[in-house]
Amino acid sequence: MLESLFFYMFGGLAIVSAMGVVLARNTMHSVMFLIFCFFNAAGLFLMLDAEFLGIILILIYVGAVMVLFMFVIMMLEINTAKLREGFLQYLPTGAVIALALLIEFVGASRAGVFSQGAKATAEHFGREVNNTMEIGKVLYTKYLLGFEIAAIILLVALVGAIVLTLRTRKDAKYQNISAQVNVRKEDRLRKVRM
Amino acid sequence: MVALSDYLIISAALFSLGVIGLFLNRKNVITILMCIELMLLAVNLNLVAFSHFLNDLAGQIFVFFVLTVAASEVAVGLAILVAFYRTRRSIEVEDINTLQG
Amino acid sequence: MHETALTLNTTELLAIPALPLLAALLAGLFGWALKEKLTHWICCLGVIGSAILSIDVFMQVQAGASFYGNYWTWMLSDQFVVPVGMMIDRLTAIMMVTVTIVSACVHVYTIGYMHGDPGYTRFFSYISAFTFSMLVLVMGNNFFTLFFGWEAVGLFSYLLIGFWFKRESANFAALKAFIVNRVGDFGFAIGILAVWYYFGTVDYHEVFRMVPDFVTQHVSLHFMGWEVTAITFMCLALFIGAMGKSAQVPLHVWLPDSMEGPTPISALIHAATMVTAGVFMVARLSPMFEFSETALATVTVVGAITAWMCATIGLVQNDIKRVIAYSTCSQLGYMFVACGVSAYSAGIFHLMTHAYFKALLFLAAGSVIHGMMAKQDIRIMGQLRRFMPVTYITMLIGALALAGLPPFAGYWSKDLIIEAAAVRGMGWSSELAYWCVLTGVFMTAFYTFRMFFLTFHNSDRVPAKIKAHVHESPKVITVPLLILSVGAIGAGFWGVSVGLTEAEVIHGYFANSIFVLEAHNPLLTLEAAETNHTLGFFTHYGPLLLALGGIGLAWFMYFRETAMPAKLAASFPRVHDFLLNKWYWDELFDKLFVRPARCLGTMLWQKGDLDMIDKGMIHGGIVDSIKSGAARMRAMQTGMVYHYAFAMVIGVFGFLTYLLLKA
Amino acid sequence: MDLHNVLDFPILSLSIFLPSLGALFIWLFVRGDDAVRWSALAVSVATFLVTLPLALQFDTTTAHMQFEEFHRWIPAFNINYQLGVDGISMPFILLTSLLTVICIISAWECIRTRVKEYMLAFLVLETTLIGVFSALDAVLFYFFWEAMLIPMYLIIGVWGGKNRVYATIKFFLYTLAGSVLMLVALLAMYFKAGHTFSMLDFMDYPFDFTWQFWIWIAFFIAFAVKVPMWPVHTWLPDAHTEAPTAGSVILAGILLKMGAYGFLRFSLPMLPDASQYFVPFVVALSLIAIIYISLVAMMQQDMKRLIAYSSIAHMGFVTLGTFMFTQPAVEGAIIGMISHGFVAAALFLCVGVMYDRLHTREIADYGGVVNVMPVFAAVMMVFCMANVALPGASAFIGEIMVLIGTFDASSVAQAQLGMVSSKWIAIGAATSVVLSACYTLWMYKRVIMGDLTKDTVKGMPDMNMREFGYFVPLIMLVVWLGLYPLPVLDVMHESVAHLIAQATTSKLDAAAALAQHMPVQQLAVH
Amino acid sequence: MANVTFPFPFPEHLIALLPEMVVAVMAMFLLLFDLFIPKERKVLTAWLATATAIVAGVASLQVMGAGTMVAFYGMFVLDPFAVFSKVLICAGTALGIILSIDYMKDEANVGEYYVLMLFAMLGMMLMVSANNFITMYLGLELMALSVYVLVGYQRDTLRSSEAALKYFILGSLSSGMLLYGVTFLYGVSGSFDFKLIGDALADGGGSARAATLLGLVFVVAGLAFKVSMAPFHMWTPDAYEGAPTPITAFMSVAPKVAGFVIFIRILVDALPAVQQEAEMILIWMAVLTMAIGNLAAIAQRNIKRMLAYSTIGHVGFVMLGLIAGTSEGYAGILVYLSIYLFMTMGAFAIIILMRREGIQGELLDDFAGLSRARPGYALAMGLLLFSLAGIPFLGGFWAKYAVFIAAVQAGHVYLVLYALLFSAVGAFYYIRVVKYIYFDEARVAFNFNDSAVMQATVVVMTLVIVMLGLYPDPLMGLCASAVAGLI
Repeated sequence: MLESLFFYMFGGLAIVSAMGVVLARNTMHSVMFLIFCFFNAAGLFLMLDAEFLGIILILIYVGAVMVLFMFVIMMLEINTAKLREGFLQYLPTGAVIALALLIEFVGASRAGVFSQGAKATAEHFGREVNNTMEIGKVLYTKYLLGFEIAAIILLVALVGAIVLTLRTRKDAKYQNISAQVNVRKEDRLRKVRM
Repeated sequence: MVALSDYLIISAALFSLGVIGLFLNRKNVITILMCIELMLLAVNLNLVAFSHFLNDLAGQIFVFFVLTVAASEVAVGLAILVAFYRTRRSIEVEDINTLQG
Repeated sequence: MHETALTLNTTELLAIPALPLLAALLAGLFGWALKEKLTHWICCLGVIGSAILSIDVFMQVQAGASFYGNYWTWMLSDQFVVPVGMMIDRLTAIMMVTVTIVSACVHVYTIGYMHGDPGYTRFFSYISAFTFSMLVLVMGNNFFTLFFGWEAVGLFSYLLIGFWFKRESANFAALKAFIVNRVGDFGFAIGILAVWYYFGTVDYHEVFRMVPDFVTQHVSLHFMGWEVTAITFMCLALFIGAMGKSAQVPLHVWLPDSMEGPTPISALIHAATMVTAGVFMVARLSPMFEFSETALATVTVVGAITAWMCATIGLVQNDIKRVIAYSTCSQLGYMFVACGVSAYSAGIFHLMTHAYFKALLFLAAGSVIHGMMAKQDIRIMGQLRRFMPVTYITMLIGALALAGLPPFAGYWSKDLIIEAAAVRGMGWSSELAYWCVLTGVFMTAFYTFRMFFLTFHNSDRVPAKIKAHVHESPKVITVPLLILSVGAIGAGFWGVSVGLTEAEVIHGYFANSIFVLEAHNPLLTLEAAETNHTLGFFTHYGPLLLALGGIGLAWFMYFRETAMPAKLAASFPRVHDFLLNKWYWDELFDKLFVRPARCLGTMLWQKGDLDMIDKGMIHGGIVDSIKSGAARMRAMQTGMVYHYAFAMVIGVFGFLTYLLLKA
Repeated sequence: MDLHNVLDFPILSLSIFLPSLGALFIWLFVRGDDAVRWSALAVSVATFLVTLPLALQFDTTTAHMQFEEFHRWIPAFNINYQLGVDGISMPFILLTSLLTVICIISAWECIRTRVKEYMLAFLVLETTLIGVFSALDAVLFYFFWEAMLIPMYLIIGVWGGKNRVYATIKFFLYTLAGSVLMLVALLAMYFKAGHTFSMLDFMDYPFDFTWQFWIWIAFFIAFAVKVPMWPVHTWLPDAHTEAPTAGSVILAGILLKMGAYGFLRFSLPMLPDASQYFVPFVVALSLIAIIYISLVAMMQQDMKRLIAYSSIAHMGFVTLGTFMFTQPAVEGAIIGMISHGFVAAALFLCVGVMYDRLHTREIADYGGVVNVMPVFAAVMMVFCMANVALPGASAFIGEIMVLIGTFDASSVAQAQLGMVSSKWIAIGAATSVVLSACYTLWMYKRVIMGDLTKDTVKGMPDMNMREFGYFVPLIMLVVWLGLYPLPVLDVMHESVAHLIAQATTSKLDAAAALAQHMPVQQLAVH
Repeated sequence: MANVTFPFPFPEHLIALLPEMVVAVMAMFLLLFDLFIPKERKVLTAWLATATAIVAGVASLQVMGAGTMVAFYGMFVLDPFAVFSKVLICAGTALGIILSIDYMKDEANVGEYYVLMLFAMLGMMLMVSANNFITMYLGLELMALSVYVLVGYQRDTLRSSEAALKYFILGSLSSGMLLYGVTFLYGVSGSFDFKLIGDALADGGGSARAATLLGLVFVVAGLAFKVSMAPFHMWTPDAYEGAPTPITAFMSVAPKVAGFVIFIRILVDALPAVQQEAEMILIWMAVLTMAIGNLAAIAQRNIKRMLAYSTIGHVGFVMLGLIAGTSEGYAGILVYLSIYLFMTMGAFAIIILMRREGIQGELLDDFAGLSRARPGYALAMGLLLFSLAGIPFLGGFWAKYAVFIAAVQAGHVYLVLYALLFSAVGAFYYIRVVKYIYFDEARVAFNFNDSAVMQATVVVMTLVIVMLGLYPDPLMGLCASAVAGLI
């Protein structure tokens, strides 16, 4: 009962905040909604005995990724966005398609094995199992390859982000300290015959 | 008792919202990136739910990787966005329009 | 190769066509190096040699020799075999002699007539080659050699009519001649196809041997409810060819125009030889024609109409050569009437006599033209007898022969034709033919002497400028005239003496070379009538009287009362115009065929090819739809990222729905 | 495999690749326009000499393929390098090698830009053309068939007239679109006939009627475009008009024959029942080609366009003869093609000679040419008369044999024609006797005859020795073939007889028998 | 297989991974190495990267002899199929790097550029060896992230960053879709391993058929995006046009190889039960792809964009091999991709050369008169274009032939007919380029500098295409043996 209550709370709030992400005019509001959505999702993760993932969702996503979003938004000063007329024009078609898609998803989700099939009725992970430890065990053995690739992906992201954004601005004025220190008289002083 | 399908439906809703936001969005690109995050969240929720009900850790491992990759994607994506902004001075969706035809 | 008892020398036979051919090749290919003198010597010698050999062959044939043999195979495929060979019999021999002698005369005449023309060597090359072609035509032993010669003479006729290529009218006449001839050849070709189809061979002997049996099988063709027996079909198809070549209505239109060629050509080709090929063919194929009443009737009627109609046109023409040209058409009509009424030997007889006197007339006319500085209009002539006596005399001989006065050659042969038509009795066709040829005699005499009087008598209307130039032609021109005069006088006597007037099959000259069913043979009837004196007076003497009448009228109108013709023309303007404009045949053809063909061609090209296929199907249909597809695809690529995303979503949605619905 | 090759020498391979190897050599080592011209000429002459033994050593007593070669090429798909000629293909190879020599000579002076590329294109083209006529493997055939497009595209596009780009793209796409269908048909046949691409196997395999029907249509489209038959002929006038002289020569002389050769090599022997079934269709199109196209030709204002249309009309005779299934008709069709190879080629050369002097093809721009170019006028007259199919010229042999064969069509063809007797078809086709005279001689009259009224024409010099030189062999060939075609006919007799036997023997009984033994189809078409 | 445990450090598994390790180590080494070499000698990095790609390719060949190896608990598979595609990918990358040397020499941070190319290659190599959705996803993302950056590498030009942005957004969407599909397959089967999924789905998804189909559609869509199948192709022209030209070349080849290979692997291993459904979707996509690719290309003036559409068109043809679903079809795909690699690389090499003083050299007009100025390049480009159009004696013909014959064998005659008609339509835009090259007069001088490297590349590519055109048998045999153990 309590489980259901929490489920509906987390689930409902996740969906509402997701709608907020889509509909909010202010981009910063969208980010806030998304953060809220992640918190609720983390709650759902916890309900599904995935403590580790729930925690890193908050740590990585809220703590790092969303902050990055906010950085960018503030840097580019694009807080409020105009709502262009196109939105309303395309809304009906888009909504119908999305709704139909949703219905199909729901239909697929409710069909077959998931509700009463053998696989779906499996027990939850036991309470005694330490989710983080279990994940650690397989992550460094069976999924070692994936782990290594993920590391490389992070490296690539790092390199990529730097390559794309790092630049030496030609219009900015830099001081060259060593040059200032090492300056000689001849460089600065010119004798002019009057 | 919350059934697997309930989680899946939540996830489906999140995914659909992400998709809707993606193509109905007429605001800026950042929102689009957030919609993608929503979709990935839906995926993760799905995976965790299946993992739980299948009693199989593989799903959770996959979520771990998806999270990693998603973070990388955001980094790269925002970097591209910034680079674009620098040349175009805008990140309005409708302003990404020089390449067409 | 099967040969009869008395055979001819192969080499000699081959030499007959080979000599002119060789001369033509030499003149044609090396004329530029040989210069004029050598060229005309080569060509004249070639043709004269050929003539001498022909006469020799003719003598031997007279003595009963003949020849039949194949030299090589032209085409061979499965059952289809076309040999090239010769068949020499009396019919061939008489043609050979006629052709080569007239040709030799023309060659010699040309030396004088064409003197100084820039195309001198070319001209000799052409006429020698023409002689060769004509010889192939008559000497061949099957339909294909006939066709070969047939087409070759057409080619040289074309080349010679357009000889003076600077003249637009000459070029046009040449083209017209070739195309009209081609229309005939179309029929001829079909005839040959049919012959091969029904007999499986194109050899004369074989075909002729099979015809009687074939006829009894009553093979016939059907086309859209129209039934025709195979033999009639073949004969008619072949006869279309003859109509083209021999200028029979309605394919006669090219002949008068062909007078654009130099006069020797008019004499050689358009009077004496080529145009008679049709007559020769019908006579040659008498074993086939004899078995088709319809074909014979057609031949008769076409000949009769041509004879009469062209005579009427000849009454009013003012160009000296055109008058003679129409007379040629008309006389060819006579020959066909002869063949049509199964009096082939009469036809061939007339062919031969006509060759001499018509060549004579043309050459004489050429002499006049030569003297008149290439002017041909008889309205500006007159009193020329004073300047060119030899021409005058020879022209008179020719005119009398054409008019059919005894003892000149024309009398004998033409009279025979008219009598044959009178007694043949094959229903309305021979009746019509009789009246046509009979009235034709009157007109022939009239227009011939109208031309004669206007040229040599009447008042002197020659413009002063030309008058200073008018003179008698040189020897090279007059000698051939004299030679031909001999022919124009003697050919009739000779013909009668060797039996050309007698019924072929029984005891006539063409015993083995022409076939006439006994029931058809008018000459036989005539002989019987003559021995029984049942031939009416008018039948007997009518033509002669009419000819005299015609001459008399001409004398009256153009010698005595010279003002009368103009008055007459003024009082019957419609008739005069109708005749002057040649019954409006050219205009009719222009409206019926030339313009529609050009319109159709333009329409098919512009509307069919360009508009319908290119613009409509290819461009409008395929290319445009591809282009618009390309444009649409391009337009779909809006550059808007949400459209791209939408496309993807639509894609998955569509596929998912599709699969779920199918499942 | 038992190869029938009297020479024990890969002479066909040599003929095919000699031009290309020569081209490679010239490309790499020869510099300077004149050197290129001479070496290209040398290569083409050498190729011609190499092909001569094909004729000299040809065994006329058999319908079997000769000078055969066989090598495995792509075993994965059982595609083999299989060559051989019979009496049907051998004459075309000689025609190709001869016309290439003439093309190269004809381009001597009029091609001044990019001489090397021009010569290379022609030599490569020769390779593909000889390849088409000697291939016995369907994929190899297709390989050469399509490869031909590349040099031809460049020849028309680079050295062509004003509108060359349109013309060459049209040519390329038309032929390509046509031939892709052939590829599908070949692939389908490959599986049906048991994983083989050998054309000889295809001839033997009993396809049932449905198969024959569809494959025939696919082939037909490919071949009809190439022939070309109405209504897919409109690329030809454009291509011919815009192509450089030698391009037109090779186009008219060889390329058009590829389509008809395809009918003879593929449609008739492989798909006899479908070929019979479609007789009325082909006959109708052929008659349209003869009559409709002749009328269109008559009204053309451009000489090359006129000759191009006349080519279509003449090819109408070829297709007509091909589908009559009688020996005279088929042999007539082949002779007609060879003859057309000489005559149309020569006429295009004639136009080229004039074009080189005046740079216009409009009939109206000429007139009275004979006054300044008498020798040329005589030469052109010869070919005009040949085009009119005057007896004594090669074209006559072709046309009359087709007409004979049509008038006396085989019983199978007649059966398909039903109510319409083949006699009437022959009569319809015979109208060409008149029509060809109309358009050819009318053109001749307007261009050559008449007085000199145009100043431009006055300045035209007569042919030089080189120009005269390449007409002489053509004249000799036209006349020789017109008077004594027996040597060429002899070559064909056995092969054509064999072909007719194949084309008139139904495969349906064998197909039915096979279907009983093998109820499961190897390949389902859906 | 997946449950077999090996003691750490499973040396034989590392051998299977040898080529990838070479690449990873070298890429990281170069990342550091590059910092220490001066800007004007960055070409050294490029050559080292090229060498790495070549070594990786050779190393792949070296490990092939061992037959099929499954390593890392079934995460990684090394079979001839993977090896062959790795060689192709390495070749494509090496060529891409070589093409970049001149083009990129004035760009900032050029060292990282080559490193990123190596990482992209690494991603693809992992992708083609993936035996598990996890490996596949990670490989795919490694590739994708690297390529996003590479596309936007000319960050100061709007085109480049716009292209990157579009590609990134749509790429993320597609990987989201792919993942969503994968989750459902996981849900139905309980595994990410291809073979295990295949076994679990043997009944076609059983009662969860809808979920299975959903998984199928989304996975197919995600993969279709990578290989530009319509309607998931729309990023292609924009990304191709905006990307630096060598990257365009690289993108139009290597990721396509990886994409098709993994597509095949998933269809064969994971989804054989829904083969029919997959075929139905693929047929529709192929029909769309061929039409869109070949038609839209006609309307283009920019050759990069045109080649982008032409790539789409070619993908449509390649799909026939997938649709055939037989080992002949898959071999055909490999044949097609191998030949396509050389054709495209050759063509792009020439396009890169066209960039000259004052102009980008990307418009069709810029090719006008090439044959007069540079006959050698003109001939090469002409041959490559004819080859792309599929005209014989050039490799492109056999590429089409190989997939078409497989499709015919599988009974898709009408589809082949359709494809051939569109290939005729497609020929138009190729020969139109030939028209500019050969028939038109030059408007802008051809004053470009061609290095020996570029010359050599063009010559080699053209020669390879001609040789493959004349004697394709070795390649066909190789491809056939590469797919031998697949089904």
